[in-house]
Amino acid sequence: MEFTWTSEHRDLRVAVRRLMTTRAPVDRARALAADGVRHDTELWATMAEQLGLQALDVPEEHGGVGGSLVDVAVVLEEMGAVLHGGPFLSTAVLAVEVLRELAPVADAAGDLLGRIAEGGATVAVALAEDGRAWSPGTVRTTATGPTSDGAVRLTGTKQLVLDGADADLLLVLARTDAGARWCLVDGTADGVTRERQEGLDLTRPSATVRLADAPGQVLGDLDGVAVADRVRSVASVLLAAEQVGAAAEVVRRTAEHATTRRQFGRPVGSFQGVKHRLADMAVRVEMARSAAYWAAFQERGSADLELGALVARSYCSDALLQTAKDCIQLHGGIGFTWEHDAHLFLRRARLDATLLGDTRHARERLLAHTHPDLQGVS
Amino acid sequence: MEFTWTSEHRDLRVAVRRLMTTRAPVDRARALAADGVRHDTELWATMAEQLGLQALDVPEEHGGVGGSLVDVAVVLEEMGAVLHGGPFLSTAVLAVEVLRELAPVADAAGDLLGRIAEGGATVAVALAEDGRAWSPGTVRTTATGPTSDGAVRLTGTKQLVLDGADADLLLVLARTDAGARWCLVDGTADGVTRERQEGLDLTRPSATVRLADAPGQVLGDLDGVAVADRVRSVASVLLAAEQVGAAAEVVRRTAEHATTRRQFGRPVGSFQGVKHRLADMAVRVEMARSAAYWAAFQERGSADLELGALVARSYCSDALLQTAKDCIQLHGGIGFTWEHDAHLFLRRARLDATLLGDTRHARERLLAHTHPDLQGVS
Amino acid sequence: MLLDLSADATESEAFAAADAWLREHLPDDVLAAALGAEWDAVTAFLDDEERGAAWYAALGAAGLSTPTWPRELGGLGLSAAAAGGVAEAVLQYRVGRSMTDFVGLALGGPTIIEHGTDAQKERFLGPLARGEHRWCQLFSEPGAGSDLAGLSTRAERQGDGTWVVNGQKVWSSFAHLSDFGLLMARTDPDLPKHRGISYFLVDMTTPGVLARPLRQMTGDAEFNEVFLTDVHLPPEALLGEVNGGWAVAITTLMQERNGLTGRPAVGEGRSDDLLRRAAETGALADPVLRDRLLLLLVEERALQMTTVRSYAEAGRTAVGAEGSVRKLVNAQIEEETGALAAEVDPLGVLAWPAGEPTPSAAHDFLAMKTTSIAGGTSEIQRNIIAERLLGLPKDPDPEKDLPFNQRARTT
Amino acid sequence: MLLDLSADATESEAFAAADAWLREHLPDDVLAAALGAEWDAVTAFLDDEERGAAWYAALGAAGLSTPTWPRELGGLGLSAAAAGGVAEAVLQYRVGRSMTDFVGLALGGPTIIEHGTDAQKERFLGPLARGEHRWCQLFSEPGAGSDLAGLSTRAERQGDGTWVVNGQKVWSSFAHLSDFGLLMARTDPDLPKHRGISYFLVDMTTPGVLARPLRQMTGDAEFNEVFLTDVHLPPEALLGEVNGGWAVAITTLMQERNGLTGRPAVGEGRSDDLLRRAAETGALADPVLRDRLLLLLVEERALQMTTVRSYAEAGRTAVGAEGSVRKLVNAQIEEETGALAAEVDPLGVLAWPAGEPTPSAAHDFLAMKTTSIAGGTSEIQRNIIAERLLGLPKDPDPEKDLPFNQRARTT
Repeated sequence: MEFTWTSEHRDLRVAVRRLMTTRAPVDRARALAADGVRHDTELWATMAEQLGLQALDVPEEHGGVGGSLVDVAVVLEEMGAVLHGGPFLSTAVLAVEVLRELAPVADAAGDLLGRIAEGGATVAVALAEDGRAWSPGTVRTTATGPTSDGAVRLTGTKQLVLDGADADLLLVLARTDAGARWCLVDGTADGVTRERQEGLDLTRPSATVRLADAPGQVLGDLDGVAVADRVRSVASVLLAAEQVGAAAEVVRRTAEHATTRRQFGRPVGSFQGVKHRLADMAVRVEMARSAAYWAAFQERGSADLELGALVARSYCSDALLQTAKDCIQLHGGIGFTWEHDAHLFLRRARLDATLLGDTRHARERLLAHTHPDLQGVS
Repeated sequence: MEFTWTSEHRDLRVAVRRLMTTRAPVDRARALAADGVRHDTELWATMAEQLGLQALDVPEEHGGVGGSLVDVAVVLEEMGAVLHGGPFLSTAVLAVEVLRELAPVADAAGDLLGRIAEGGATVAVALAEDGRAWSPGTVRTTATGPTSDGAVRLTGTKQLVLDGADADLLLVLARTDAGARWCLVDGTADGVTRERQEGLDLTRPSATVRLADAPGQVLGDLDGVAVADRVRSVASVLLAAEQVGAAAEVVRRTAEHATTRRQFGRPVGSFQGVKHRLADMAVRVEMARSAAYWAAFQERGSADLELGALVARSYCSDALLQTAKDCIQLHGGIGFTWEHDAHLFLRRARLDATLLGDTRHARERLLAHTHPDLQGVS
Repeated sequence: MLLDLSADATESEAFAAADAWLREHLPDDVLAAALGAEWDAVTAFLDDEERGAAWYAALGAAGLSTPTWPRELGGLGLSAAAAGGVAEAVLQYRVGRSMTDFVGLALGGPTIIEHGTDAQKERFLGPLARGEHRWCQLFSEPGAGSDLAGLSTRAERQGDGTWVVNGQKVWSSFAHLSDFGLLMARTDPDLPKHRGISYFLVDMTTPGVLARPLRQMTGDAEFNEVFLTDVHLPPEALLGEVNGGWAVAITTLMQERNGLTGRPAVGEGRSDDLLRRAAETGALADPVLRDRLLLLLVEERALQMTTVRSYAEAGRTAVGAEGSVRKLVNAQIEEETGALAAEVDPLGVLAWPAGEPTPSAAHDFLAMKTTSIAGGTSEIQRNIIAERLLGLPKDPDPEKDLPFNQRARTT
Repeated sequence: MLLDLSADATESEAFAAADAWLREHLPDDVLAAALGAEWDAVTAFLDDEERGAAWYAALGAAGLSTPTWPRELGGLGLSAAAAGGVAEAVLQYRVGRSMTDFVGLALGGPTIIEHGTDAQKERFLGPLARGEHRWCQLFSEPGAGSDLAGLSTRAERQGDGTWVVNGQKVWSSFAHLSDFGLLMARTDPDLPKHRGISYFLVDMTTPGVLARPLRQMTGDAEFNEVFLTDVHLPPEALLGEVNGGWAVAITTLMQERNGLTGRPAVGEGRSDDLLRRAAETGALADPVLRDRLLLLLVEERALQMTTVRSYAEAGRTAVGAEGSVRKLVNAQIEEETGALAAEVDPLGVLAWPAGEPTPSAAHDFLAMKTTSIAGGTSEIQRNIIAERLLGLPKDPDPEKDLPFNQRARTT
């Protein structure tokens, strides 16, 4: 696909930015976190009703608007700039992507997509186990005894479940006798224990979900690991857009500080020690933005999307981590305080870099993708 | 041992510096290389007669002066500063270290030490094979049929033999039926073909040595691999001193350039882009110097010497490579020309980083040394 | 004669049209050779004095060597992205203009288009497009590198309106092979340094022009010192206003940064070659080197994606500070490529049989700093990025507003 | 009472003498606990109000807390290296003074020794050595961080020779727990900024002094803002000359850089802990992480070797710019340690059961920038290294020679 911005992209960006900066600025995320409030339900409703954001990634046949990946990336980028931590990523990206894969073989998946599109349900994706963030190959949670209508009982522990303590429903990757499958579990069902976790990222809540013979429903008979792999590709592109939004905001704030803060009789930004570091930060953001959007402009399921996803996963994770660190350095003492937002970006950077599996393994997959003949060389 | 400089160290440094800067400055090394002259025999004689440098590392019982490792390190550091490429490293360091190990079991080794101490022989060490610079575990060159007086016939190819085309004698690591052994081969013997190599490092000549049933003599029955390992430890410390000398000279020249070169109405060294890079260069030199001399102050054969050798091998190799690159960058266009010396330092840096095996494996050995319990974790 | 293609063509339309033209106009033997990947034959064709010249003339007349130039000046008037499609088409057959024409086509042409008189456009653009003239750049001086505006080559106006130039230039790529030069010279030393410079188009055969190749650390001699001694230039050699040369030079410099990064496409690059080489030497089996190679692959692909985005977003406007972003990253990639080339084959780069040419890995190692220095150092690119993209203040230059002849001497 | 030891003692002699003293004077139960590595018991001893105070008094009286101070001022007059031997001996039993005493012992003491009057030495050094007073530093201000000489806290001399101080300080470690403060304040705003500053020793219980802990990004609150409102100081609070405070402050700052790097010994450090942790989590089996951990090990050992060398070469003279080298490297090690702590246990640092304390790896990750900023940023250390070790020129400061009250306002 050609790399072409449209006026629709621009309008969407303006609208989301306006909404996020007025209704969900970083200050508010911080205040909600301090008060233990994890989910701004009014904002969630506004997103759905006024902008239809939750419907963007849902296909039309399931009640969505079937927007492009670029549209969703624009939303994520703007959310990244304010470190938004509401259920959009978990529900409208991760869950929607899993459900899109399952909808052709499971009516319940299609129905749930419709509910999400309306802003009517929040859904958390429970995948991580055993200290690995997105390693679907090693599923230990079990789903036993599927009846003819797909009812199962699930047992196991899932870690780092975004919005896991609050979501209405859980999508759980579990092992059945037939292989790994995605199962739908009601968040309030018997046998489900959700432990809110203290998190490094103060603005994005996660939970440990313990399932002890909890009732659930298998969503079709697709290989759950293959689904998780495909979801990771698309999700990597969208998470990269969030990373770009956060990194760009970090650079913007740092440049502003360097322009206004004076030391030794001139703005600190006129010293090359500061200036060149900021230039390197800007370079990382530009490159990260190119990678994320080049990927978003590719066709779903194409080899180029996979290429872009892997490049973006590696590049954008490193870019946000590095710019967040540099931001603290260039703010000096003030950037080191709890009151300053700099650490919130660093915290988010660390979470995002791990969430979909580490970047080193993304690079190994990139080798397999671009040079399958070389991959096995050792 | 305590880290204590003596007046003898200082006097030796002054004397060697005077000799090298007057008789062997970089310009002269460059001129000799351009003329194809590989060995300044007059300088070699002066070193032996006036300063006794070749005798420094030779024990007294073999006609040397039995100096400390620190003494030899001081010599190497001063030679590094002028990129000296004469046979001192090959003969008076590598060969002497091999021979010191062998002397207790082979009279010929002791005799040869005496000749070296007088400046009477140059000896090249032939170890590298098969694309590995210092990997004594994989010896392919063979030494067959040792007679009762130790006479053998050698067959094989040795790479990257420093001074290999010019040295009077060759010390060759070869495989016998009893295991790897060090053998002495006359450089002009039948069956010895010495091919002068074109080298990245223009100021330090090397050769490929082909042995085809060449006559030689086994020097005792010590395990040649173990000897090579011990030699590597001491040689790493001394090569680190050469790296320190070269790196310090690189920083000195770069700082001088940055002080005199003006752009935008002021010395380029007043711009933090230049200044901070130079500060980082200075930091590397200071750290490298500490590592090299801390190691040199330890007892031969001690665990601390091994620790220091491994730290210095890794740190000093990286330090010289990085400072040599930075030197070119900070000189701008002029540093990029053939006429400027900057590239000669970069070339030496690359050779030194490889000569005794790569730094990554030095770090693995460091892990084995400091944390033997963790080494096997995988 | 110009290719029949709308100025609004997309990248793929431009590619298709150019490809059709090439298949029609390439001599049969050359087309066959290219399709059969017999590149030696293609090179021989281009190097053949008569056939090569005829081909470049045809390519130029069709607008394929200068796709972004306006149609009325012999180009196709395409957007940067669509022009990339044309370049891509030509590249398939490897029948485009060589790197030695970069200064003329990518820098000189656009600068003349933006600042030239009708007569200058008439005289220079056609031959440039058709490959008749090679150009070089006469900007840097021994005392004026990063601080280009500190140049001291003088051009003094004579009573008859002609100019006499004296001075020394350096780092002029291919100057010894060039027909014309883009020259910056000081025309009023009483003015502050940026305001007393003029820009000239110099016939390199003018008496007093002497180009002397400079040997680089790699052993190559691509750059030159150029000595200018009482060089007489006609009035029409001036490009732009008298003392207005700095603004003209900015056009050239922006094109330079932009042009040094490669074409706007995502695919095989230097990191891929290095990965294959590492597989051969066994270095790819070392997980630490392997990950560094993969980081390089990521960086190179991300740079390609950035070039695609820059061209797409630029449309028909000149590329701005993002050219500096790409040049800076390209320099970093080149440096890491050179460093890795040595680590992938450590003994191979250190020694080779006497008389044989330098192995390419050793050459890459020695060339690693080229782009970090040439065409504006990485430090200068960072200044541009910080000032233009981020709006940071300039570093103080105490001599910025001082008359040039009152400044402290630079060395 | 002072330990009987020659001022020429070597490191090992000093160690032996201190060790003998400690074995003789440590209460039996504490010595047994320390020898048995029962560190909780040792900590309890030090934290016991009575026993701890008595111990520190004994340690101080023997000169073991201040081994480099002159004997006539209660120290042992040892070289830096020999003093390291004493510190090493004390460290074995973990019975030395805590980090909260760093400012007093390492900065305040040496500064008072160099610049104080006999009365000031008499009043402050003894209690400092015996652990009776805790000190803090009142240097940085919201508008004067890296540019410390830009401080604007005012100290105005009254007719009776006393001073009245007004202003705000920041980044004062443990100020809320301190008895005295080292204060820099402006005493003549008509002079250029470095020349109108004086240095005071402030009793933190003086009315008008208010310390407010500042929460850091880690959640810790070690630093403070300190508000000074009409604080009256007696004439004898002045250390050094009126308006000569900058030179006094340099003494303090050099000691600070020097002291933040740890003791002069080569051995176990943070990288070793991290290697063991990586072995537990399995991260050590990843060759790429493993090599980064080993690079950190190399860097940390090389820093230790540098500290040994610095102390050995310094002899009795104060450590100079190499203190900045070590501080800079230490900051880099801390940053990489924090980054690696997260990578070694990626999920463990991201989430933990509510109510439990932050895991140490998460804390290390969040604290990674501490030393890069505190005690003079890494940028400032690089300036010092470039200017003092390499002799490079200073960056121009347009306000350097301007009267302070005519400068542009800093924010």
